[in-house]
Amino acid sequence: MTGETGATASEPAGADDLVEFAWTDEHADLRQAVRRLMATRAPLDRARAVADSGERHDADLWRTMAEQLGLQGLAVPEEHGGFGGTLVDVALVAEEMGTVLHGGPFLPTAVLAPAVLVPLAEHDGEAAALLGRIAAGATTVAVAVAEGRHAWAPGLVTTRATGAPGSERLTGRKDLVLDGADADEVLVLATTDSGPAWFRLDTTDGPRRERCATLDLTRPAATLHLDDVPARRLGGPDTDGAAVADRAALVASVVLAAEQVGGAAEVVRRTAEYVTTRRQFGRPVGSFQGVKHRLADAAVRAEMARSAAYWAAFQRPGTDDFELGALVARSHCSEAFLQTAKDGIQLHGGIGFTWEHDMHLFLRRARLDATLLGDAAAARERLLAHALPDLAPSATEVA
Amino acid sequence: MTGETGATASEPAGADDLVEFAWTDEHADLRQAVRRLMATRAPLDRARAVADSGERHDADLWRTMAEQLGLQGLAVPEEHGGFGGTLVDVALVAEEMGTVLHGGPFLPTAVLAPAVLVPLAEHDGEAAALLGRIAAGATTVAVAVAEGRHAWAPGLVTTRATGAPGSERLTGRKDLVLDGADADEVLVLATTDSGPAWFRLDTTDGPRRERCATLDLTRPAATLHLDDVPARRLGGPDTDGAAVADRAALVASVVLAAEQVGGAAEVVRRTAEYVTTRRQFGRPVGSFQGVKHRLADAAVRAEMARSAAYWAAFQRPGTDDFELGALVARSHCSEAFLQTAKDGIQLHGGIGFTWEHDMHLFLRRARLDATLLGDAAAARERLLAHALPDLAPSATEVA
Amino acid sequence: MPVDLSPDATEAEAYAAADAWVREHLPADVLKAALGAEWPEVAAFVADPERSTPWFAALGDAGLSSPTWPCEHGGLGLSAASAGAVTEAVTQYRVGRTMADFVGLALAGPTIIAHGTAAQKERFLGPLARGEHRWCQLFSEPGAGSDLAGLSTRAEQQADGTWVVNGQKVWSSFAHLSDFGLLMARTDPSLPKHRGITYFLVDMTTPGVEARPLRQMTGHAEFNEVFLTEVELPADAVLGELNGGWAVAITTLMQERNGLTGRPAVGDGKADELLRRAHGNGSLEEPVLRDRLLRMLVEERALQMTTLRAYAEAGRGAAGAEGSVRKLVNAQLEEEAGALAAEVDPLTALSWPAGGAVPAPVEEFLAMKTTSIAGGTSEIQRNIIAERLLGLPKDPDPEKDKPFSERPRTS
Amino acid sequence: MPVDLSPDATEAEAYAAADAWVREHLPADVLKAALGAEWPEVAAFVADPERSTPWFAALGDAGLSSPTWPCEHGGLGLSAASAGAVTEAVTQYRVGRTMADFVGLALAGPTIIAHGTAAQKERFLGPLARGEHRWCQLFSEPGAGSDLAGLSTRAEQQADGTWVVNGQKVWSSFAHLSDFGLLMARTDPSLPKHRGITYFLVDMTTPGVEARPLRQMTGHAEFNEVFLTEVELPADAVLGELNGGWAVAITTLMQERNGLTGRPAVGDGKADELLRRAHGNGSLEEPVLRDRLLRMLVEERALQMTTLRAYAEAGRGAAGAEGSVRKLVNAQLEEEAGALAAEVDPLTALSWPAGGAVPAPVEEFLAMKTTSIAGGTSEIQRNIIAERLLGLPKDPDPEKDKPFSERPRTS
Repeated sequence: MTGETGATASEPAGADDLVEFAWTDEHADLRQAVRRLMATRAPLDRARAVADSGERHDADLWRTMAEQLGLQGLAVPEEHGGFGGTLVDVALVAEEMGTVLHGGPFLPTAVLAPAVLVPLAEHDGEAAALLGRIAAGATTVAVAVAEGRHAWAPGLVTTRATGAPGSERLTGRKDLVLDGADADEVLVLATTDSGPAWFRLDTTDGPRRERCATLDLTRPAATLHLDDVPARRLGGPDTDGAAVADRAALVASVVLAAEQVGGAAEVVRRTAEYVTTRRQFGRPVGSFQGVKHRLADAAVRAEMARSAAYWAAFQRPGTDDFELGALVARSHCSEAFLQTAKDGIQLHGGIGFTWEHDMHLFLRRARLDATLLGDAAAARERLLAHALPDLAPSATEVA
Repeated sequence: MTGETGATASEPAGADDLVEFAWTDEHADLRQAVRRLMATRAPLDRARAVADSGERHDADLWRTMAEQLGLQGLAVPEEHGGFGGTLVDVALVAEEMGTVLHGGPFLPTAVLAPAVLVPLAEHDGEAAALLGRIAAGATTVAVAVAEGRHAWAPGLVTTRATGAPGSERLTGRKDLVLDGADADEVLVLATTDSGPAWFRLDTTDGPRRERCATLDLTRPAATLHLDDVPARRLGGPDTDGAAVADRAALVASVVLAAEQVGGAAEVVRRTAEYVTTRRQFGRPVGSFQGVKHRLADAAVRAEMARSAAYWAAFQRPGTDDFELGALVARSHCSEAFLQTAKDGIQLHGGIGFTWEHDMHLFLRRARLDATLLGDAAAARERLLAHALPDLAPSATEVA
Repeated sequence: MPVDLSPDATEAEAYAAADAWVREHLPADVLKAALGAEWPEVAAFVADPERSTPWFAALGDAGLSSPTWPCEHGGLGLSAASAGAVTEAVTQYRVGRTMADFVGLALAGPTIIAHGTAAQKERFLGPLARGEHRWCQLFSEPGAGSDLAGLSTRAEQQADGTWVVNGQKVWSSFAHLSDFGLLMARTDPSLPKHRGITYFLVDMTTPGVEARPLRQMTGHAEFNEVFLTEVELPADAVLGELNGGWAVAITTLMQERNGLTGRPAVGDGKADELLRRAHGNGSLEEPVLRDRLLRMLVEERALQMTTLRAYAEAGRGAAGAEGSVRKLVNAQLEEEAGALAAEVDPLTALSWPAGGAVPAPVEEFLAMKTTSIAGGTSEIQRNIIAERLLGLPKDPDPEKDKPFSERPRTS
Repeated sequence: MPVDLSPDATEAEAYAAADAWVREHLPADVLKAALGAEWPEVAAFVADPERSTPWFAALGDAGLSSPTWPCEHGGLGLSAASAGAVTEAVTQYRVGRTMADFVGLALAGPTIIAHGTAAQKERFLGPLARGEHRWCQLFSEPGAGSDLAGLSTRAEQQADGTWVVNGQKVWSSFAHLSDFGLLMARTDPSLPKHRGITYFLVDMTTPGVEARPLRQMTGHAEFNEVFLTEVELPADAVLGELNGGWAVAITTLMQERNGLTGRPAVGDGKADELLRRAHGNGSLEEPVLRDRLLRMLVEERALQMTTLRAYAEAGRGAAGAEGSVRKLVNAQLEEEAGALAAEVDPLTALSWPAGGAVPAPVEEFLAMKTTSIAGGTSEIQRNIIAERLLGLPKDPDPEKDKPFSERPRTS
């Protein structure tokens, strides 16, 4: 009998500072409401149908989400007209949406954009106003960071801002901009003489928004060709755009981790159902250890992913523990969802790699989620400073 | 149906240049002779008994190996009094010895030392004479390279030679010197003003040879404390000691890979036997896929390891293909044997991690073999130059 | 005298009461050492029977070693959550009962509470709570490893109602130091294997009981083989129903898997320790090794988070297979930690001064497989997870319903 | 007219004769292109039926497309080794028969040689050698994936000896382009599942045979579903014994696994290609990714070496499970290659200009699972390796000996 690793507290502490996993009835209600909405209005078949039809998203559902549940305003503070939900609330929504691979503008508009805009709105009425319109479900926003082979690397952005304050113009190219061809607003991270900064693109004037084919069929994306196009800088004069981008990525990592949990757990659930009914060699295939052990490992990964995603969601953004949690979640959940999606296909056998079967949609989503905010290896590298704080005193600095 | 990766030649070539895996009757005879000798005189029980007794090795067996089969002279060219066997011959012997975890002085004396001495003997009668005595079974030789946490890194050696040519003295510390406490001769790699060079230690005068406890119970080792002790430099004035060390490591890598193949295949064989007879839950445990699939994967690794070790053994030392083969073998066979040894323990269950059972002896050997000549990741890093020759024109240079 | 706490006490109340009790009753020098984090001194106190025996007796009398047990049997009748707070309050000073008492407190106690007669509870629970008896488990057998119910040890009832036991058990921790043992033996071989087993409480001083240490590949002997030769047991040694021992054993096994001891924490673990070693000797510079260490850090933190989640959610009905999830992941981490320890310090792991202490990387490397085999192999944990958490069908067992005596023998 | 070669020809003789024949008979412009490594031109020649049809006919007449077949049936009667040399001589110019002929040449031919009547050999082998008929395989069924013998397609014999077939097949490559199919159908459901199957040679133009392309997750349709509705087959469509079809199928399956096409080489492969891409876009600088790419390089080279070894040792009795070893490793490499392709070019793998060509990393990522499922899953290969190479016992199949008609239906 060996003890579980590091599982005992070494310092005296009161029992009342235990906050992680303190679920409330409100959490349960929110989850139920989103689950019901998704089940009736956006089951996985519907995501596929929307994708097949080439539609951007289901506009009616978008309105219902705003009017009945206020989901677009969940990540927007009350002071900006939102519902001021906690990160746990947003994560619960993302997990439920992940289960049915819900796509469209939700992630960019209701998760990425608020994560970027909230710190900017401290010193910028325009950003604050935009948050209000997001919360009301009145606008959609895309967030453009990725370039070349770098998905979210503020330090490597080459799109350049020129011109005097108030009349900046942007030149460069942005890739993998979710909802980038259709969103009403586009937020762009670009370099300036004083480092990276955030801009609101004038979408009426100039930017060529090239609609792309996407691996994840449920998440439309575009490439933006910015050829000296007008934009307005957001935030105060001292705003560190890279720090905002970094904080946004950490917050969004936790939400995305919850989405990955939803996807991975759903793959496990569907696969368990399949292997229980499918028979080969005179037995349900789920009775063969080759199948059961692979699926057990997948279930373990999904359980660990859930713990990691929600532990992080229960931390206070800005703390060391929050960064640790977000990075652990990004590393673990990204790889857990990807591996589970592959295993789901393998365990479905031939049917699992047909177009008509849904399994590949999870693999496609898993690949996107694993890349969008930076990869798992990069997240792990940043964890070094948490394990060895003496090694890198600037542990919380922007990478 | 997908084709096997890279499995067709793209350039016209005659069928007669196919030399790999061209087994001869002599190969079969040699293998049989060694197998018989090991079975009768050095079965695994005997290796354990020698280790338990604290003996260095079985001196009678050592004489028999020399007198009846000439094994000590197999890697020594005929011009130096050896049998001038090919690398394939030496590998076959190592594979058979690996099967029974034969240890003692064979690897340092009959493999490592000739690999170092043959190039040195081109310009050095003393090295040539030493080769003759090795071939005759008249001496044992240890080879001292490792220091600190670096097992075989000629460029990082800090043991230092001082003094005029012909009367050099060595200062430093050498770790993990196989047979280092007992060998008649010790070859040491040390730095000089003109780079690393090889020395023959004056074992009668000064060096403190500290006998060590070893993980691999069958391979005694020592730490050498060299405190300004006399030694003689070997090789010609222009001999590049690091290049000699590197070439020796490549040659020895192929032999060690064959030993790893012998060990891994024996673990698979013993485990297959066990799980076929052991019953649980009303069935032989080998009928559970959890067991079968793990053992099938181990068998696949062992088969791949055999291909890699012998493909390399069939190449001509000094060629690009030889280096490629040695590095592929070091990477693949090291990890294959380690993983297989772990799997063997797992599949034996409780009995597998008792002291009395032999499985852990394979794990101990696997760990030593994976370290002795440099680790798998370092071998892979050197392969980069083979895949991308334009990247590093000095691909065959010493790392 | 039990500490003054209602069975309905909240976690905070339970923590405060236990904390206050320990501060009041712990010998002053030990309390001072604990508050000053001078752990070697505290450990010396616990290891000294002269001093720790009365301390554990007092702790037991206060109900603090067995807070979930009924009040009438040395417990406080607390909920799992409040009991966890008690354990945590004691554990923070590192003066709670040791791992050597795990079988007694975590397994024997709850099993006796669930299945024992009034006389058995009276006889065993008080001394258990006070640390007077040490217990061991006599379940596994050489011929029945993962397949516990395939056990062959025979108990035959005599005309006078007493029993005679013959057989061999294995993997018993602390058996050579134990006063009592939890024994499963076959009492009716004509029944299918799960149905002919009876559960006994064995006095380990009974003639014919012999424990022999079993040396592991690490060189240490943490486990024992126990030989049972014509061991006579009284009629009242039976726990639970005759031939109903399997159901009793399930209680024990469930306790074994769920046995959390105090509030789990997310923080410094084995990966951190290995990262520090790698930083210390320069091997942290090797990027492939570094990423493996960081990957272990991620998995270890995720396991800690999972353990914490299980603990936090336990009040709301934890799944029985959750313990298997944690044991499986822990086994993988132990294996990776052992492998990495050797890679961080490769030469240290291969040779060291003869006669000197065996270096940590060597111990860790050789122990890497322990958790994935002992206490139920990882394969068995995967089966449990697949069958209980996911509802997958069981593997066919052709002998499940056959009389035990008709099964083919293993070699 | 067959090339002039004795069945006892050595590899070198066989190679030389085939090489000389190709140089003499290949249209001059194609030979020139091949010698100049202008492969697109050579590929255009092969893809142009106007030109390749007479070429393949000549190649077949010379015996060079089927060198192991008996001399009287369009072959040269060569050993496996010498036949390999012939194939290699042809393959070097890239003017041999294409993958679309794999089922015909590698599977149908040898199976008909082993089990066919004189009339069947006469009718099918010559055209096969000359490239006049394309063949497909009709084995797999939706309800019987890995468990091939669990097939449900029924063939009922009529009073006049002809057969009527009903059922559905799946995973048939090139079925929509094939002239003939290799069909397994159940002819006696009262027998245990392996014993009530008969093997048929089916003219794909028979009314009631309908092939529909089956779209994979890649978006491509490389496979077909084949619906068989009241398909009437003549009595002489049976290959081998009535209800003895499983033994015939084993011949086909063994050929499928052993189907080496020419001498394997150790060299440039997919890992090298990925390393070049990573070097090109800078991702080679990421050490963890680089090591994974190099690890794939090692495994790919080791597989090439294993394939070469199997080829070199084949004359001395290759184990039947060797093909499974290679297929399993190849599947793992394909999966890793697909995963790595996306990691080397992460954004390219996620979005690309609408309407443009799908980038290679996307194709590779989506195809990663193909080999580990198609043609026998990796789980089945592991079973084969464990049972045939290592001699481990088979999994219990409770229905193995039951009449097929009494088995529970899968959903």
